[in-house]
Amino acid sequence: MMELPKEKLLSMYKTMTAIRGFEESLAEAVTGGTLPGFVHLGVGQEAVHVGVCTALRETDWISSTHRDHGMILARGADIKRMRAEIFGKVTGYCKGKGGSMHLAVYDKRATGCNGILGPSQTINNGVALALKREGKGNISAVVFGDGAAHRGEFHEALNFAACWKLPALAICVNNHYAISVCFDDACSVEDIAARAAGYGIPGLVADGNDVMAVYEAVSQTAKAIREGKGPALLELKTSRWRGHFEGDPQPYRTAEQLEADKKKDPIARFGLQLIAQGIATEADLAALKAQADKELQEAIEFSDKSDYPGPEELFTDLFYTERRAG
Amino acid sequence: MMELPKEKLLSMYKTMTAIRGFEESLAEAVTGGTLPGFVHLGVGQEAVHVGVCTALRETDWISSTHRDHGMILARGADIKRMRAEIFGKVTGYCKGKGGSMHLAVYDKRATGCNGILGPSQTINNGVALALKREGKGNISAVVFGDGAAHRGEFHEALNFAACWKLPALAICVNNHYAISVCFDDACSVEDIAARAAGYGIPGLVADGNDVMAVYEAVSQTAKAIREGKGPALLELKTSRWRGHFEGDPQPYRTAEQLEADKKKDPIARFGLQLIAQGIATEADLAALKAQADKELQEAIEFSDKSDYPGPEELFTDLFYTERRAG
Amino acid sequence: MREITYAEAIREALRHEMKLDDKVFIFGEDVGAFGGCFGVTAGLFQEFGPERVMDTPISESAILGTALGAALMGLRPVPEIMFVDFTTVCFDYLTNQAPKVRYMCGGQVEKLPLVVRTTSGGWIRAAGQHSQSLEGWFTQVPGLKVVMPATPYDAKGLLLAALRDNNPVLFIEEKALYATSGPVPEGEYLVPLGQADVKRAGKDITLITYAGMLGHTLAAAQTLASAGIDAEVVDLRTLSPLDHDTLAKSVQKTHKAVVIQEACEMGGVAAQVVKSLVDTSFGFLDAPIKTVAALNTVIPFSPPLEDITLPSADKVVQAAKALMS
Amino acid sequence: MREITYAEAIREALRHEMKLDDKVFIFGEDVGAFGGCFGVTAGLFQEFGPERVMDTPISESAILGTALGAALMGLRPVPEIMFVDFTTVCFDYLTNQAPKVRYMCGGQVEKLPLVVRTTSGGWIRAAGQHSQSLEGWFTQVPGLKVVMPATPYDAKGLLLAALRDNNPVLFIEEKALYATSGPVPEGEYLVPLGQADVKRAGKDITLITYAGMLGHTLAAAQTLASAGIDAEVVDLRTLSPLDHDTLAKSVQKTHKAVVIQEACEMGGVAAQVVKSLVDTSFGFLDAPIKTVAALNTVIPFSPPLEDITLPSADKVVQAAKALMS
Ligand SMILES: Cc1ncc(C[n+]2csc(CCOP(=O)(O)OP(=O)(O)O)c2C)c(N)n1
Ligand SMILES: Cc1ncc(C[n+]2csc(CCOP(=O)(O)OP(=O)(O)O)c2C)c(N)n1
Ligand SMILES: [Mg+2]
Ligand SMILES: [Mg+2]
Repeated sequence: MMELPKEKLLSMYKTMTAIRGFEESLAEAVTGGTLPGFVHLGVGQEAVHVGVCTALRETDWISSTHRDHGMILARGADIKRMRAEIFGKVTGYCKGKGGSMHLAVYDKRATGCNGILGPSQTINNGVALALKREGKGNISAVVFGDGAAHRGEFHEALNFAACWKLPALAICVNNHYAISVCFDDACSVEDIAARAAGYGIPGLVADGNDVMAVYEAVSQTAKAIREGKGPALLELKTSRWRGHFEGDPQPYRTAEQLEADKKKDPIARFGLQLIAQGIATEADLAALKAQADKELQEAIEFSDKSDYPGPEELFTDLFYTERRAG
Repeated sequence: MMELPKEKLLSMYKTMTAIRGFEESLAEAVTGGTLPGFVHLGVGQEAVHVGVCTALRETDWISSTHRDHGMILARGADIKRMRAEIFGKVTGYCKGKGGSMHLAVYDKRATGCNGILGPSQTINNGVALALKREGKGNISAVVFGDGAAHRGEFHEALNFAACWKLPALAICVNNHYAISVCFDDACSVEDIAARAAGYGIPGLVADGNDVMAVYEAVSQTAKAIREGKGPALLELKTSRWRGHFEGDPQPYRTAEQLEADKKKDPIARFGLQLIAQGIATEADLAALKAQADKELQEAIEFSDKSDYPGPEELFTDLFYTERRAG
Repeated sequence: MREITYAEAIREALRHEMKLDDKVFIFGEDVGAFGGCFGVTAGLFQEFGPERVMDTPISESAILGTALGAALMGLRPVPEIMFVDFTTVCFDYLTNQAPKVRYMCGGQVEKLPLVVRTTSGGWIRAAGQHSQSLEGWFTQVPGLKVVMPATPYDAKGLLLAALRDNNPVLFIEEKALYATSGPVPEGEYLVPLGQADVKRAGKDITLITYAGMLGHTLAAAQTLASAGIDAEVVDLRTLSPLDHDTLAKSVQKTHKAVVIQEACEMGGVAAQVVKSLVDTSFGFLDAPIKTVAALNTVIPFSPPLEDITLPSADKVVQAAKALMS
Repeated sequence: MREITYAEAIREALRHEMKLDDKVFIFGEDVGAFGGCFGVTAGLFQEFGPERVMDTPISESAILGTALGAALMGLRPVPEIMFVDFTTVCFDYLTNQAPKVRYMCGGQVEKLPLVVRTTSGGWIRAAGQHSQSLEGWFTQVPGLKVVMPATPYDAKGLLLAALRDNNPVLFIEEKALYATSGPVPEGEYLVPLGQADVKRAGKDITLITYAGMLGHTLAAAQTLASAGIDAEVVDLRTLSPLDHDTLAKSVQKTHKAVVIQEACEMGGVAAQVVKSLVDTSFGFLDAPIKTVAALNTVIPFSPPLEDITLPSADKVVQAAKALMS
């Protein structure tokens, strides 16, 4: 842990609490009936978001999933415009046209979520190919769930990336469920990472509830990829605390299972580590959380006050149009 | 080898020569301009066809590839109706509507080739599922090439079959080329069989030029599958002697490579084994070949004399219609 | 007659057939104990057990491939693809495989009893990849039947007919209709595939529609009635094969037609309906056939934008009035 | 002007653009040293090397996914899918991905320069899964342009325009045309996307067609001329967006139209063309618009059956004469 400066560690902690606050505020909005559509919350998976993004360079690229508002926030996106997008406002990153399921923040090199499971894994190869040609040692990471690891794209993408030795990092976030289907019922091996053997690439497993373990696993894997050694597959084991989507009654798992999962709270765990190592006091951590809460409140206000896109937006962005200078 | 009765071994040899003769006669027809469309010949792969079909039970099912007229012949199909189908005649197995690329012989439980690479691998699971429900220990085998092993279906099918413990056998015939693309350039591991590790199923490699090795590998793998142990992946290494399709000038491989491949002639090799073990004399083998040649001539005549389907066939078989009794 | 929802009607058809014929079985993502993403298969796992109602990995190609293989062997699989938007990742099975296998083998396979269930449509704020109406792709495929029921009654009767059909059928359910109710007989009845249904008789203009737009169209007809326009509403029910006769009969009576679909203007089946009517009834037409459809754009997430993108009863009224004037 | 083949014209456009812009690169199955299954990319690997012309594994989804990712990063990929029949295994990229990504991100991605080349059509005795004309699926997709050239001249000019377009374009080449020759300028010229072309002026009837059927249609026009019928032949060239204006202009002059396509009657773009004309030109029509198309069946292998299944110049002549009488 010493490897990272204190400010960095504190900022990681703050981002983890910010992500949780963001997600919980969305859950409230669903309960309150103010949030249109459906959202998939990443509560419990903050160590993945912050660990991955801390390990990547700003000049790397990343795509993530329907459960990864947190990933985009951890990439440094503006929480105001994130919130606005999820509420369909024109001030959102996608002018309200994408919503939660298509949130993308290109200026942070975060291409966000794909509504179709699978394609992001092959698209990642194209981004990686461009980075390889650029030759600056940047990599492209794709994050997908344990469920999405069973789509044909997983296979095509990894073989392709391995053949072309692309700087591509495949990160499988195994939270043990795909909607209601338990990982053990949908997969015949214990670790998705075991599939790396079929492509002759490294396959690693790390504890996805431990932000520092995630950080280290991604850093090391990324290092080899930057050196031109070709793609790798990294599996992060974690769990989701809420339903697949907000409103999911979760008949497929018991309250005890869920409680056991919650005991592995990545934020509490990281907080204890920081305190134990003398990097922060409880008060410091509380102050970070308070700061995050304040920013969230501002974001909520910003989003609430923002307008919906008008009909003039119906056809813009469908096809390329020359932009005017200035 | 002693495991099989003498007549069986001789009939295997005869079938191998029959397949080669069948394929070579098609090559002649292409040269002569009498064969419509394009054909993919399996010359050099006869040990695969005969080894696989000898090991399977009549009550098992099998699907194969565009290069597998031989597989269907080895399954016991009528060479006359095979030839007629490839020439588009109404006496063909598919009434001339399928041709070489869609040859199927359901009464031999050979569902034949699929023009799209990949789907046969998932369809095999459905056949296997039905066999599992039937509960008689029958299995379903799908044969596909090294090229087709890179389609997403390979992955989806094996994971699915492993999860459901289906009696499904996946046989990858690795002839080192997918049209012009060399296996080494399209695959990042040496053996397709290595991918079995990703599904927790057995992955085996056998010499696809040795009919007895194929027979034994399939027999053993099939035995475990029949016992309910779930699917397996078997890779057979062989080579194709002719172009991908007839007319392919093969700029992608040298004459020397090809000559080296031909030295591994599975028919000559099996013949020598039979003679060495005192199972047949050279004259016996020549007589078997002569018999096969005669049957081929009859098939050619049958096909030549057959009619093309008439316009009344244009819409039949598109939708189900009640068949009249009697 | 008792009233049940569209979702219940579908479940009832499934249960009915599963009880009658143990070759019928269901599988797909979350269809088991969870009861399906929209609750349609709720209770069936509990009733029929894990051999008849099976959850699958997220592998749509394997789902449909397994279904096709099972159908070839005489089983009667009813796989589910969660959203019609996801048919894009298993499209080959619905186009090159199931619809062609019997023809290409010259009829060696006799029956191919395969009903693929999926869901369609917008209004749930699910944005560009979970809100589409994509039936227009499938009505271009010889060998495939395409069904889209608009009422609980038709949903049950058409699904039972599909399950007995011995051909590959794509059965598209409308998400927005699941919770709507209507009268449905308890017992068995079949609504034959390939027959459109006049849902409201009228003499002045024919409104041709299907699935989720039927309700909007009937509402429009109501509005038109109060403006003195007596609209006939034809519900296609089966999109492939199209019921050319019923369409022709209606338009040859009213001499005017509007086609209403939730799919975008360049998609759906509107163009095929227009082509059919031009073919059968050109001389009877008093005015061009108009279409009310979604805009030719990606369905946006933002609710106010989605609402303008999709068609509405209002637009049907306007289109009909424009033709009448 | 010198004459070159349709295949050479396409290759010339590719080479031209690859020389001009090193962001342009080609990849697909067997496009490298082998020169492509139909020889279209012959020599390009030798000229531009393995970084610009790359063979891939048989992984169509990975091909198009890689292309899309590269396009997002500002490269200008030109992936090849060997047969349009195989788009079914990578359909998501051509429908849910490339056409939607810019819209759904609210234009954060500005340019999406992605030209997917593929081949279409029958007459090579390749049976049900290698002979289809499937363009009608893609013309239903907002955000995707679809081009199908009929002549070497248009092939080069349209491909150059597609390569400069900054939008996803599906460029469908007709297998049966590869060996046909025609005049093609040496240098650079663009045939703008979205513009149909009157390939033969006439006053009595409009024959609307594209790609492989243009030759058959021109032959039919010739036959009709000797029977005193002066047909105008419109070549759509770009199928999406459709050039409604050129169609309307021609039909408002001739008052009659036949649409000719190689796709089956229930597929292709015939229905969309009919719908467009009903919309723009209903009052000008003297007779129903007729279609000449392939039969609504799977394309059979047997040569005599394939020949009856696909449309022909004869059928065009018959349809036109029937309308004129
Ligand atoms: C191709 C495809 N199939 C199905 C879905 C519906 N779907 C969305 S999320 C999801 C579960 C994904 O599970 P996993 O990949 O483990 O991610 P998690 O939700 O656990 O984060 C499913 C089935 C989809 N979007 N795309
Ligand atoms: C999905 C799909 N992609 C591409 C093709 C075209 N194609 C037919 S055979 C072939 C090569 C297959 O190679 P392999 O699987 O190794 O079999 P082999 O020809 O060597 O027997 C290709 C690319 C196809 N039929 N389907
Ligand atoms: Mg999961
Ligand atoms: Mg091969």
